[in-house]
Amino acid sequence: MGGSLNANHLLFLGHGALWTIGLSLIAFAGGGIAAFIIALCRISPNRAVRIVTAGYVQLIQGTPLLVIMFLSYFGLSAIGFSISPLAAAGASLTVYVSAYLGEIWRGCIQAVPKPQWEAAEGLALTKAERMTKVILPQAIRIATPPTVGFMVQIIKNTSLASVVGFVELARAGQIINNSLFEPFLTYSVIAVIYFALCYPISRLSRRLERRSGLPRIKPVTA
Amino acid sequence: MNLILDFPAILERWPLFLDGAWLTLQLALIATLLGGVIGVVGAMGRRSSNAVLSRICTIYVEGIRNTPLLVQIFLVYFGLASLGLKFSAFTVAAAALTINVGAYTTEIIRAGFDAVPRGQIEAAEGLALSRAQIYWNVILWPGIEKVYPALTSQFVLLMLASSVTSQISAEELTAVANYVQSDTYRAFETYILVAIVYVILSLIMRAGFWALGLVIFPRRRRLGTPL
Amino acid sequence: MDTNGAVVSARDVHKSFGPLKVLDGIDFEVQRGEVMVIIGRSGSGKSTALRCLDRFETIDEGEIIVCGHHVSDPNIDLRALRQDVGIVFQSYNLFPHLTVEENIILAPCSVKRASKTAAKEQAKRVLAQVGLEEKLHYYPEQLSGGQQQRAAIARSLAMQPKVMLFDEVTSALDPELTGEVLKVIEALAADGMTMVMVTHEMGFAKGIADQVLFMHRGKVHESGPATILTSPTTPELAQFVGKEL
Amino acid sequence: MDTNGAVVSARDVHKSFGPLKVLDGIDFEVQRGEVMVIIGRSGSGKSTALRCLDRFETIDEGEIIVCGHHVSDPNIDLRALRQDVGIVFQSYNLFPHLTVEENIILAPCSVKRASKTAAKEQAKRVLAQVGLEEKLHYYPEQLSGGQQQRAAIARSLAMQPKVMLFDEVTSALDPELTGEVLKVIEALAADGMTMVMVTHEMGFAKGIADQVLFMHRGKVHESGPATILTSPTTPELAQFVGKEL
Amino acid sequence: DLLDDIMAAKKIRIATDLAIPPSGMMDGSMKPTGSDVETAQLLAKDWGLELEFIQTTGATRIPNVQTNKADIIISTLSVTPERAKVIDFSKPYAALQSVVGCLKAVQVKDWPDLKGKTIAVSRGTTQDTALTNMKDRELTLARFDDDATMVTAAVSGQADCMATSATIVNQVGVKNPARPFEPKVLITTFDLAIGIRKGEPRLVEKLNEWVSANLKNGKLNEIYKKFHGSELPAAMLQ
Ligand SMILES: Nc1ncnc2c1ncn2[C@@H]1O[C@H](COP(=O)(O)OP(=O)(O)OP(=O)(O)O)[C@@H](O)[C@H]1O
Ligand SMILES: Nc1ncnc2c1ncn2[C@@H]1O[C@H](COP(=O)(O)OP(=O)(O)OP(=O)(O)O)[C@@H](O)[C@H]1O
Ligand SMILES: [Mg+2]
Ligand SMILES: [Mg+2]
Repeated sequence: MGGSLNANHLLFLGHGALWTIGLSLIAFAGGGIAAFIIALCRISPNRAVRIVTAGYVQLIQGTPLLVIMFLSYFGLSAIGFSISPLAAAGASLTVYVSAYLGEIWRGCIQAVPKPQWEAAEGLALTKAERMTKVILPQAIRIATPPTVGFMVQIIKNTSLASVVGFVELARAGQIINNSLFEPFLTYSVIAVIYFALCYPISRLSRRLERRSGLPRIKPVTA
Repeated sequence: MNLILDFPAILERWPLFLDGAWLTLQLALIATLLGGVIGVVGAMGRRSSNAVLSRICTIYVEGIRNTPLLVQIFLVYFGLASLGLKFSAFTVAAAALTINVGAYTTEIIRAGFDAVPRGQIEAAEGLALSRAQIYWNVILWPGIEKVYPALTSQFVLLMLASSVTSQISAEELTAVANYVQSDTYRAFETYILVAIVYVILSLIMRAGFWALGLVIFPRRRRLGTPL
Repeated sequence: MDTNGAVVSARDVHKSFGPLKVLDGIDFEVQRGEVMVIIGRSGSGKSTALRCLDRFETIDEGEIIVCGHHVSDPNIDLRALRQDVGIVFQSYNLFPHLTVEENIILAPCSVKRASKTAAKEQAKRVLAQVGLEEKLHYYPEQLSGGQQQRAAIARSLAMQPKVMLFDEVTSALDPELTGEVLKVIEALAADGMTMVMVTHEMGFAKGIADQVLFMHRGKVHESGPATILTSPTTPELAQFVGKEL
Repeated sequence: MDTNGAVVSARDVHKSFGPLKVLDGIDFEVQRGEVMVIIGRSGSGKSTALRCLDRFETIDEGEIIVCGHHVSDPNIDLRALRQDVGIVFQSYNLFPHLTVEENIILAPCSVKRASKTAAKEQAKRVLAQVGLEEKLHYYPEQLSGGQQQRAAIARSLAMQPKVMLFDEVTSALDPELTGEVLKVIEALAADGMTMVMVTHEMGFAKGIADQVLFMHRGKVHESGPATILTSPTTPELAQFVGKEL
Repeated sequence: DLLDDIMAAKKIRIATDLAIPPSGMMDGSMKPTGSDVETAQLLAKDWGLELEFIQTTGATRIPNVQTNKADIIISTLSVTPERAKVIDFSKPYAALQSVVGCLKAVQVKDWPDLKGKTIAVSRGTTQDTALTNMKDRELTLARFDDDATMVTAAVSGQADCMATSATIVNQVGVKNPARPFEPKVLITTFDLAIGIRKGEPRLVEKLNEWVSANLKNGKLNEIYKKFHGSELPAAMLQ
């Protein structure tokens, strides 16, 4: 205990920040794919599929990410599936992102005006063609700003991966703080690093929002 | 497998969990109420033609949204202490959550205000309503109505996020869970139970918001449009 | 400026949006009880001219006086002006979260500080005027387009304006609903309301207008009594009315 | 069902939305090269009747045959039907993320597997047909309403449909732009295209219709050649056309 | 069984929380250090095994061994009957003196003096449980998630006292000359032991032997003294 913040500490924090970025990327890749499937299921013509996915979304959105992490890492092991910390964190973040992003994207797909769907149908396009050539290109435009905005939340939420043993930015900060007993200094440094990671993305999302000229509602987490 | 789940050992501490859940709900309610007020004022500030005012609101929103809630809580808690001000953990937790959710609410409500069509405002101007009357009658309620689902989600997220106030000694649900699990070392049972309680709390909040929506948006009640 | 007793008078009004000159020296006068109809192709500046009268746009040059208010004066008391002027737009703009009655009593109660009972009495009266008595407690989305537009007119009437401005109030409606709304406007004209309206309904214009203003490229290209619609003197107006099928 | 060589035939078509009976036994036939105009007041079921022809709505009872496709058959090959039928709506519905050319070649390339070069050739041809050759590489938002509507017609034409359906294609347009679009439709009629259209333009209907269908409360209330518009036999139609100012 | 597995793998995985000084922490060059860390290193060396630290947080120490993600825990586990239902403990390898520490200047001699004062404590620790159970003493507790926050709360004045190990109280006194803290009231002395998942008697047996041997030869005492500044209770060293 004791000492003061030195270059080694900063290096340690930098290493943690890399994990934060890495986990965020995994969350986005995995979560993005799963969210796309969730979004399609939420607008499926099949009622049962819609209800089941709506239940899934409600359940995940009502459960703290920390608990999802804990149960997927230790819970799966306990029932016999041994799973690496990376896989557990990846899976949890994927599940978590899919529920939130899936809802955002569903909204964006449904925001493409109904006449556009009908016009595509009237031109004898198949279901797949309708989606890929008419609806999705328009939905992507609507979806880009809120999706980018959501990335900020993901970056902040990867901190919960510490529960499965990752020393990412927040945990690195905690370890340093608990050696130095300098919470102000340490947490200010962490805040600055998070801000540096998040602010450019917030700005980008805002720019996109302004350019697309669409009034929209940001998805948000604390 | 050498793990045997023993829920009774955890469930016998139900009064603790109940207290924790109640505190979580109280924190969520206070922050929702005050955060909602901040959101309305902040949204008006961001839309204001006064550059300084709108700048201040923007800095507030960006500063809060791009840093973790935990850091904000520490800053409020220890910051107040270093100024020689001592408040209960509950007060500080509620204040920090309010400041946090206020920033998100500001953004959401601003989007709602911006979504009120220009023509509506012109129509009100044409009827000789004053600026304040226009805000109250034509922008505020329809604007909030437009973003009500997003607001609901935001406040539910706030309730889930309130768990970090356990760090500054607020005895809410997660704090209780941490206490019980380090006292008994039954982490699985505790976390599963806590997850269930959180899901229930979030359903309660959603139901509450739905009911409130019926009261404050009479048109929804009459026409049955889903909120 | 001498208004010759006119309720509305515009003198040499100029207005640009950035580089785009939209009004390029407009003059007209409307006497008490007169109906003036503005026609012209899309983009000719009709809406802009009308909006300038109620100061939804500020003008660059010239002078506008409406009911004694100097609209072009930067220090004008806007709320006083708008108590004397009623304006109705193409897109109704009823407040969707209020019932028809609440829409109507909002301004009298807030602006004129009328009592709720008196305002409700009056709401019934103006709704009867537009033939919508029984829709008092409906929400706008429960009404047809024509009914919504009539409710919007009633809302304006409740402020007892001295002048009414209408901007293409029927162009979102089908012929039958258009008929409903035009009937209400005809009745207002018969009651002696001073009105300025932009419309594409040539037949209606012929029947109701005391004065027709044909706008073309930001100027009053031709104006006069309704007969100019049947015997235009400029080729542009001839082409414009000839297009009407 | 025997279609008497008709391209479009509807027999005793019934259709409800929940408790609301919208089509209450509709019968009509359209021969090759004929133009049928559907008129009627708002809510009388015109759009619904038209949409049933291209199976945007399923019917509850009755039979519809279009170009030999049994539209009322639940197992119909929808894409085959829609290759033979072109439909154009009031709100254009061009795809905003594609240029006019891309809008036009999308369906021929995807559905008919036409080569890109061939499809582009054809895009030029159909755009010339609607007088928009030079707008090939514009995005929809860069066009005026009338131009967008003509581009939408061109997009339908590129699929070389045997029947064209139009639903109030001019009601979002001002009189001048309306003229542009109607001219295109007239030219199509002159070329012998079979068409069914819902319109409020009575003058136009008189000029172009081989057959007029007046719908009232979900029924064909009066029908016949265009002359019924000038000498209606039912009071409802008389009232409807009389309303036209 | 687990002992054979460890020996066969030539590697032992030890769960340690590196954010609870002075037992587990990082030194200035960000290498693990602390009394638990050195204890673990000594064990691995004695048994001729490679050592892998499994980084845990307070909440995940136990699940890590329960689900076989770590072999044993050396992370300031104090022994209580409640906990012994869930995992097995070795013989105690160290002990912690739990105290309530207050500002030097404050007049506190015994429990009654603590009435009306806010006592900061780390949530779920044995100090927490002990004080919580002293219902009739009317203590005001403020629970924090970890020692660092707890200490900061006391130092910054959000709390008047802290209930923790005597070691920490003394170090806070050294680090903050402006607000020096010192131990005032002894709560009790807790045994610290190695945690092993249930059903591994041979491993427990072997650990007990190792603990006894190293208490006798003074190595564990040396480690303890290095980080905690005081000797282990004499009774333990027999
Ligand atoms: N707020 C504005 N900013 C920039 N240009 C504008 C604005 N409002 C109108 N304009 C432009 O001014 C011109 C005149 O518009 P105006 O709305 O007065 O025409 P209009 O005669 O009413 O046409 P329409 O029959 O289509 O309603 C148009 O070219 C329009 O694009
Ligand atoms: N999808 C639907 N669900 C429920 N009701 C519908 C639906 N589509 C149309 N209707 C109702 O069916 C009736 C007929 O509608 P339709 O659109 O066919 O009328 P229309 O003659 O085309 O009227 P307009 O001239 O206004 O376009 C209306 O009362 C309408 O509200
Ligand atoms: Mg206009
Ligand atoms: Mg229709």
